[in-house]
Amino acid sequence: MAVEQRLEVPAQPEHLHEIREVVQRAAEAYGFDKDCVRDLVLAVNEACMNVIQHGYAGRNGPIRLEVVSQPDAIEFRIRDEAAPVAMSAWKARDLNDIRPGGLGVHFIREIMDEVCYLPTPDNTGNLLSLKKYQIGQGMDV
Amino acid sequence: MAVEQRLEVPAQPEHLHEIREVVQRAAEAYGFDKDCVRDLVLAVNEACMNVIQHGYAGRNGPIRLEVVSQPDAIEFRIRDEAAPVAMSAWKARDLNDIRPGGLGVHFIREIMDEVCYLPTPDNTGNLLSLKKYQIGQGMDV
Amino acid sequence: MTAEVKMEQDYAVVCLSGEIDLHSSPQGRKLILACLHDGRPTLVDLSAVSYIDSSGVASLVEGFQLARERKLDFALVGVSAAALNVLKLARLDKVFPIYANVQARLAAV
Amino acid sequence: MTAEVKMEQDYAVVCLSGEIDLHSSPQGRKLILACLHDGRPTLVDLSAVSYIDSSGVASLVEGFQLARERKLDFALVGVSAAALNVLKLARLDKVFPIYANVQARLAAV
Ligand SMILES: Nc1ncnc2c1ncn2[C@@H]1O[C@H](COP(=O)(O)OP(=O)(O)O)[C@@H](O)[C@H]1O
Ligand SMILES: Nc1ncnc2c1ncn2[C@@H]1O[C@H](COP(=O)(O)OP(=O)(O)O)[C@@H](O)[C@H]1O
Repeated sequence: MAVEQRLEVPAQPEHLHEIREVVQRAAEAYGFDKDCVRDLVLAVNEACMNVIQHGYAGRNGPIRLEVVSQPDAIEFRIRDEAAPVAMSAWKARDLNDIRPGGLGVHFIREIMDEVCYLPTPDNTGNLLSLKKYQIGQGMDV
Repeated sequence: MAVEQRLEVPAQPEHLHEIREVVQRAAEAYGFDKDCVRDLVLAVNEACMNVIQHGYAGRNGPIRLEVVSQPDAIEFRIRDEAAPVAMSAWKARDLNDIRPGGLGVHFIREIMDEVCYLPTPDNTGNLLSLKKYQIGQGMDV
Repeated sequence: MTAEVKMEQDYAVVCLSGEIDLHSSPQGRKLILACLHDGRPTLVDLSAVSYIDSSGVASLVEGFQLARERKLDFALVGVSAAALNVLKLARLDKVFPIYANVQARLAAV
Repeated sequence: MTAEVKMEQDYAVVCLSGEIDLHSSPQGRKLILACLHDGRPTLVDLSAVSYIDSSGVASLVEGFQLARERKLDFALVGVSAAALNVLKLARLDKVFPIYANVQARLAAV
């Protein structure tokens, strides 16, 4: 299990593009096709947006991204030091109820094969894992 | 990804032995050795104890256990309808600070290769995933 | 992202280009809503959009809803492949009126 | 689980057997604490324990701590492989005094 890339940025909107660049490069290097790379960039971006908007909710703090290349999947680990979040606190809205907002969770779940919160070494903050399997290995959550 | 076994019991201490039996049978069938089976039984038992004691905290509700046999790992999925819990809310105590209690999380982390909270279909309750890899496939968290 | 407004007949055409994300979308949003508050039918040109996230899509939905409230025409034009992909993920590709380009919309009025 | 107390010289020997879990451990706990509250040095015989979880281990720790407070002897005897495994996971195998059996403890007094 090799950690390919690490990035730490302040949880602020102007740093999202750095996160997207790391995801793009890692996903391309892993061998995903153009459309899939584009989707992975979106999903990780949305998860980090949620950390900024809902996790830190305006406070300062770091976002750490780690890319782990596994034989059958690429994994993006997003670590924050915001208040602990339960998975069920993610409220995806009904897409038929058209209103601004409420799309990020939907994008993340649609794009990724596995979404889960892992333990953090020191029991603070959150560690979100987003996995995408290689074509043919897909297991939908 | 085959769901091998399902069990639903009320979240009460007198039903833990049914959970242990299912885990034991599934882990044996998967091919784990005696010591490993015994540890897996303990880990799942502890996770279910925590659902009873901390999740439902005396209230009634179901615990659903699903065993999923994957090519490289066995996965135990524990579903409850208790209040959503963040992974970082699990407070493992320092083992040097000897006192009654505070061992369950330690057992679970020591025994399992992967521990994480998955999304629930309806964004209520919790879905805990505990994975154990086949010998040789181990990736420690 | 860059955002600019041109007038085409009585229409305001808001051209967004580059990456529309949480950092840049507030600027595009402001422009779109300003045109509508001015009482102008509004087209949003997404032909040069290389990336749009849910905050960008939210701005478009806000424009769409304000336009309906004000009974003003609102449409997306020249939607890039990158933008269309995200609209599809959001199941909004059938909700927004979408035209190939500004001319196609004006011709249809 | 079944739990019973025998007397050996001035010692209370609490024999726990079978599965000690959240359902059954309160009974074992009560018995252990009762012996100590009676002022007796206490041995807990775990030779017939097929399973013990963290709630069972917590009861043993409670006994251990109460005994220390009361300055009473407290030890585990005949710890089964299943129980020893769990004590090791808890890093308690070096904390509790452990003897092969009741006689081994009495001989060492
Ligand atoms: N990292 C997070 N921390 C706390 N709450 C979150 C997080 N991610 C998502 N949520 C919750 O899930 C809801 C839906 O998120 P999303 O679909 O991204 O839409 P939006 O962010 O526009 O509300 C959020 O409004 C928030 O309540
Ligand atoms: N399912 C859960 N729901 C809520 N809190 C939990 C859960 N599991 C563990 N915890 C938290 O983690 C702590 C440590 O758990 P554990 O190690 O099993 O010891 P104990 O249950 O004896 O306290 C608990 O006291 C509780 O605060």
